[in-house]
Amino acid sequence: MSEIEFLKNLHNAGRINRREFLGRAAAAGAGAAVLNTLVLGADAYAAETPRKGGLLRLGVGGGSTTDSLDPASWNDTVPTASGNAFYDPLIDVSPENKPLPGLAVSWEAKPGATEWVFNLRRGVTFHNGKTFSADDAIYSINMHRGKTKSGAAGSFSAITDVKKLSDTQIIITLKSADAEFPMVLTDYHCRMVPAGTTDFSKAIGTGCFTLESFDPGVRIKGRHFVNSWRTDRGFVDAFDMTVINDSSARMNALISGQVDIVNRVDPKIANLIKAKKNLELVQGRGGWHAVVSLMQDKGSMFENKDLRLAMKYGIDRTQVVKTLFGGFGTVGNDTPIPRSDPYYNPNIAQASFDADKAKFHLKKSGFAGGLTMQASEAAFNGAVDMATLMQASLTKVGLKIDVKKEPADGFWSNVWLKGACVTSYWAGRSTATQMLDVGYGPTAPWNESHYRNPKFGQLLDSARAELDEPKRKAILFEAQALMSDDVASLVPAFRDTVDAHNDKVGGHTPHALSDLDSSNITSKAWLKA
Amino acid sequence: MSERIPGEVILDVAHLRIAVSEGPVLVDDISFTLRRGEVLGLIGESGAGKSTIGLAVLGYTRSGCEITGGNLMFEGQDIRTMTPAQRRALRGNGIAYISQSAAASFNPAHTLMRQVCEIPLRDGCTTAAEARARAISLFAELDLPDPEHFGNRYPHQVSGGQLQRAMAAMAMAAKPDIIVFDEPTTALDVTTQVEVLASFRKLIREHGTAAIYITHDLAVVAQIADDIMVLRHGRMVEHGRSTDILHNPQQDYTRRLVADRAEGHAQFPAQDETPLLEISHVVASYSGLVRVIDDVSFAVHRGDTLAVVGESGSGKSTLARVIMGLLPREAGDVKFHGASLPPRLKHRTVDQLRRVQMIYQSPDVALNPNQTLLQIIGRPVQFYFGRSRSEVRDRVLELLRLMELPESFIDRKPAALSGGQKQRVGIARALAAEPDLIICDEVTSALDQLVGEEILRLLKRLQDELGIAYLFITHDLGTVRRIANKVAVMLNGKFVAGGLTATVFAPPLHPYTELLLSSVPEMRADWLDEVLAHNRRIAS
Amino acid sequence: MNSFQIRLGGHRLSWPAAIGLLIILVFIIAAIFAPLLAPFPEAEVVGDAWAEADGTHWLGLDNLGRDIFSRLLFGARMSIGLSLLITCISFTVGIITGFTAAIAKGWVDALLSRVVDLILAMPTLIFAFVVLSVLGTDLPVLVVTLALLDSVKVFRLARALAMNISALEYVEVARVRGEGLWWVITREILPNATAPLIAEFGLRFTFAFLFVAALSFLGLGVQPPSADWGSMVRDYRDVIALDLAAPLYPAGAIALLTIAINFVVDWMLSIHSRGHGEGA
Amino acid sequence: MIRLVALRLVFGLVTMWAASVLIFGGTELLPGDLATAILQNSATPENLAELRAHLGLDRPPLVRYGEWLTRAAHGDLGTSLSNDRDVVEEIAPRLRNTVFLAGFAALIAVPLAIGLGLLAAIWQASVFDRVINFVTLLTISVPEYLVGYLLVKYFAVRWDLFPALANVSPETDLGGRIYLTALPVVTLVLVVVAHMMRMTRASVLSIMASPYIEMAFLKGLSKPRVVVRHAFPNALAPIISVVALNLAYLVVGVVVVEQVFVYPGLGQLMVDAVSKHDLPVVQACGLIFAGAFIMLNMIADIMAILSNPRLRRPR
Repeated sequence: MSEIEFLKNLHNAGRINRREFLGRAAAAGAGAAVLNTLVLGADAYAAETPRKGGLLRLGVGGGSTTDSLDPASWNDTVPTASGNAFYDPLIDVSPENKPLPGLAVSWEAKPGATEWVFNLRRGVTFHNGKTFSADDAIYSINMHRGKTKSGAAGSFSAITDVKKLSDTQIIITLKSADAEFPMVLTDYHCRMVPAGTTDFSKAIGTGCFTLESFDPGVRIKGRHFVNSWRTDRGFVDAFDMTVINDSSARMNALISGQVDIVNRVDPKIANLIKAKKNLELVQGRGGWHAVVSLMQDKGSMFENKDLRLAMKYGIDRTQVVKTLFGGFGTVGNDTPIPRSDPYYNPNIAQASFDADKAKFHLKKSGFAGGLTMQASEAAFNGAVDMATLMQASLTKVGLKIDVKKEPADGFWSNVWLKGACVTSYWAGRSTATQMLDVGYGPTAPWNESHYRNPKFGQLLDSARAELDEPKRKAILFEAQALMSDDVASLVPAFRDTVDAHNDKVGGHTPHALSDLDSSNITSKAWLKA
Repeated sequence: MSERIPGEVILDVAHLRIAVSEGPVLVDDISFTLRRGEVLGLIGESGAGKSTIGLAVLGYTRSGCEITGGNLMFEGQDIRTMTPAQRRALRGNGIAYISQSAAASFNPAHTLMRQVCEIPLRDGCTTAAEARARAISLFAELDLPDPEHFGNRYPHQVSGGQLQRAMAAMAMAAKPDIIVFDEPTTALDVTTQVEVLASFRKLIREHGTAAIYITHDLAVVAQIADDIMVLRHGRMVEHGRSTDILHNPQQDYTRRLVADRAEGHAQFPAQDETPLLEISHVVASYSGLVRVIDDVSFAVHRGDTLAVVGESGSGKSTLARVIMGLLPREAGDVKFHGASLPPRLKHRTVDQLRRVQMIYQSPDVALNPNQTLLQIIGRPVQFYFGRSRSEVRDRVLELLRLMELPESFIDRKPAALSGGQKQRVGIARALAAEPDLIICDEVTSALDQLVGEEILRLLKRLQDELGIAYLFITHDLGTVRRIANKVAVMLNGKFVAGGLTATVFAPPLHPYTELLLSSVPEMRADWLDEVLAHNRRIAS
Repeated sequence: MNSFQIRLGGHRLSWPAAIGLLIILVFIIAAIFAPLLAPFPEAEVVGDAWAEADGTHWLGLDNLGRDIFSRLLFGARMSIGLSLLITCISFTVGIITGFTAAIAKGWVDALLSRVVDLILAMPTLIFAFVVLSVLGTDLPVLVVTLALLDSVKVFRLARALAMNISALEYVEVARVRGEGLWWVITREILPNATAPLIAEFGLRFTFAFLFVAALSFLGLGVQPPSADWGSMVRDYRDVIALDLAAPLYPAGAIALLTIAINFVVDWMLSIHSRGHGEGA
Repeated sequence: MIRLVALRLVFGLVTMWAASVLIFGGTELLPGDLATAILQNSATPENLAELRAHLGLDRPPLVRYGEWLTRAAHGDLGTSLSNDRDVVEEIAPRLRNTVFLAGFAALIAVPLAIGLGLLAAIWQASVFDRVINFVTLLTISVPEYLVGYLLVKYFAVRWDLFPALANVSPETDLGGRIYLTALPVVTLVLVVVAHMMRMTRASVLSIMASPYIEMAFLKGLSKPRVVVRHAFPNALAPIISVVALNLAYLVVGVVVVEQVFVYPGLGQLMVDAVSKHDLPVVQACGLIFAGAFIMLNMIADIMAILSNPRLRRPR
């Protein structure tokens, strides 16, 4: 351990480079998992002075011709990664999932945590020369409230009122207490636009870049905004983002040097990319996780807790991580909170494949029939593979299970939330409370497993209202322990985000929330000389 | 022909041998010389090698064949050793070729003018205008209509006889020394043949071109050739002056070829029972547009042979289809044994179908290539009489014997048989149904002369033995005279003359019958001149 | 070598055709006996992803650590079986409708021909695309869709063949004799149409085969974890630029089989045309 | 002949109409609905209903078909359901790209294929013929995407001669376009040349057995002249139809190549739109593809009619 600490220090001091560090750390006996965390940390320490200028070329997967510059419509990486170049949030998120000042410099909850006051940044101008003020903030928040097709509508329905206190101060009133409300405002849809904006095609925001051209699903270009308020971001002169949904084409573009940065490196080939000497991977430990719902309605077979437990111990989580995610992920423990989250409960015993336990619970459940697991590639790439892997291990413990492959079209409307045992996924939410609530709250509409534990609901309510952090943490720990014990649903694994860049790029750091530094890559990366 | 004065030798063929590569010899030990202005007739049945020799003269063999021996000297130059370029110059300029089917030998994509002028223009020694002028004058010489504009047409816009003459114009376009005519009139109707033949003769005489005239018809070659060479199985049988060959043949084979034509027509006993087949005022057309059969009536008695003659397009084959029920008649009646036959095939009883059988022109497409003779001949026996397998086999063997075919053929497929043998199988299949009437549709026209004669003899013998009636469809008046006791002459879907053969073919003749009769080539050198003179008389 | 001749159906086998037949035979054996021949199950993870080829894993391991050689064998099963099934269905449907149209003539022929013209006038890929996205990408749907699209082309050939053959006099003889439709089709027409039909079968099979591969590549075809060569190429294509040969194996298998079939078809067509030459 | 051409035009129109029914019917039958497809798992009943009303999905399909057809006939293809952009505007640059790629490839491929086909026919059974036959058989037999990836591997990654991405934008000049699309064009050329060349060769060779070809040889014409002047014109009909088929493929079937080279063509747009259930865009793309396919086939048939003297100049 001390050897590794020593190496880390050397690395941080710039005495050894990263490759050397990794090599020697591995030699010092650090396992792959440890090594990955070290790299995460190590990269953060590797401070280099950002250089200005240059054209940053990105090859980004996750775009479509239906993309638009209206923040309310964003639903994938390309719109968010390009949009964040043009717009700023009120509140930003740190790589460790903590709120950071954005266009709001500070905030404070009134006692009871139902009213929040936000102080806005002064002297910020939009691309069209207008000065940012409270009216703009209120308009931008209200875009996602009431009658809207915004993807943030769900979480923003907690807001009952937004009022202007002064040109630089607003107050937001909530339906019920929420100690972590600032994190709600970090939602990627919530970006500040000039009040009254209905035509978003010019992408007028306060971001580091102004829009040069926008060809949805094809290419987005931006130019550095000279009047940007930020000094800590926005290094390159311009960026050119090509939408490359095909993963091989994306890798080819990176390898042939046509782009500098790509996202969504297929975990199956990540190790091969890593072996290329001029390429580096950036691995983000985020909240994305696979889920298998276990519908627990009255009369449903999964009402039987022993059957759920048989499933819990009958699946091989490490195999999912290893084969499906190529090792770029971590095993789940049937809670949706990732290890990187500050509220992650590390004290719950990690469930793993245990044939005896599984057989014991299966026998106890008295369940003798077979069941069907529904899976679709529409949910995520590999969902069917995952179901197939689980089928193999569950068969070993004597549980007969069929995998039914559902067509991609109509999966979300016809199968998800309706089937008893469905593989799907959750992207990470900004806060643990939100994640637990949206997926497992007793009244949550997207509670796939119909997990209706009133005690779990009470815990969430009290956590939301609890402003004292240690106390909130304790409550959330309890909630996690409760659902894991109940097997609210199966969470076999968390998947890392994997980006890659060539050796010209600096400042490309991982982020707990999503890939491409939580879509802030255009303003945070720079080009080396 | 005697007025032509042959010049020096331009083609000297000696001991020519042509063989399939690593295979049988097709042509062996053929020698002849050709002088300027001379016409040599090559005669023989199919497989005699006459076309092969004709093509070899141009230095050309069909794929898979090669000249393996002998010399071909053209103006002192050996055609066999020529370079490809020399050989190309020889073809067209030195020796030109006219093939049997002009319709297939003209490129459908180009106008006639373009094809006629292609050779003269190829070497660039003639201007387009000159070539055109020459083509037009050739068209005129060949009696083609509207010679100025004739060349602007495409091959499909021109009749068969005209095309054949256009091909002669094409051959003459580059003023060749020799023209090889390969059965140039065989595909034509008799009346057209006369005109085309006359045009050819005029052309080669006026230009003094030497020619090799290939045909299977002695009477045709007699009109045009100075010398005749008779070929059989790729070897020469006899070679001499035309008059000698025709009037004083030395070889037995030649004698048979010459003799066949001389046979007179047969007599049949007259009968007066009720007609077997009686057709009255039948009208038929294809998809109701043009009347192909227009108000036709006749009767066939037991033991009769009724010949229906006419040129192509006269409706004689359609008549057969109407009787068979393949083409429903639109009006009139067809009675069989006194009872009306339903117009449509599917409304006829099995017995009605059995009693009328048909023999086709081309035995190749009339026999299913995938069935053995047992299946082909045995099926009617089994179908109509429901015999057991062994009975069927016995019956097929009996029929084969009747057809003078070896019994061992029973398990063979048609591909292993010769043309004449296949036709015998066709007859056996018809007989297997034990019919009252057999319709014979041009049954000998696809066969060689001697083979055809044998088939006719066979049919006649069967009639004598079994008393079957024949409806004999043919364009060959020679056949009619020999085999039919009754005849009907068809023109544009109508009967223009009909009755006992002796009556119809005896004066006074119907003009069309006379035209047909006079157009049949006769084995006299002056026949063509006579016919032409006669036709001119009629026209004026 | 000259003395050594292989004959098939009474015809001398050209040596490309002999090689083609040999390849086809090997592939068919591989397909039939895949479970016995394959050293590992098709979907089982037996090692690290992209492990190099060695004595146990002859062609190395794939993206999930499955044995590529075993997957190739099972893939033969899926790819060949599927294409074969498609081609068989399309031929059954195409021949029955084509012959019916040719013999029934009249409105039946007119109706079928117009419908077929209409379908042929549509872009197949778009057609398949719409149908597959409407009905989903279950295997039966895939098979039936492709077979029906293909049968249209078979229909055309079968109809033309039957038209030509039924115009021949030996068919007329049978009809005049009073034979039924079934006898005419099965005894007179079909045996004389087999050579061109078998050649067409080969060609259609390769098209079906390549089409299935293309659809699998687009993600519409065979679904994981079943191995088929098209989706194997798709799964492995990422590493092409990374100097791994993995995608070349299934692609090579696709190419090899297609070429082999083409060799045999060329030979069959050549003897067919020769046969005609003799008759004419 | 005019009757034949007119008949063909009418049939083209009928086919087009049938295609429109099929496309509209097909897309209307797509399972699931657009609203849920767009919102995926951030859908709430409220924003779903809101989106549905906004999209006009609540009216009967027949009414929408009628409206759609009349509007499409007037060149108005509606607005994209998912991002409110005018479909014509959205499609136009994509269509230009697709046409450019197809045209560029066709410009190289058609003369090349016909030239090679004729040469192979002239030198039948020569080494050249055998080699070219085998090579084309190979390119037909290898899936096109693999050809694409292999080209990328060598020409882009290994030798760095051409870009791996063909990401043209509207402002790219012609030179840039040609450079960027070099690899996709080569891929397409390899695939279509093989088909067209083989068909040219086979058609010409089948004509070479005709009596009039023998006649042309007997007239003393050289083989190249016989092949080019006598056989080729008569082999035109099948060659035209295979060229049309391949041109159609270049327009309609390039989805795979577009995907490999990230080329912003119409095919990509359609695949995208299908997965997003963006009906107007799917319908418009389908209509354009079907239209192009039907038109090319129609032109081919009409050209075949015109190239045939029998039909052009009846008796």
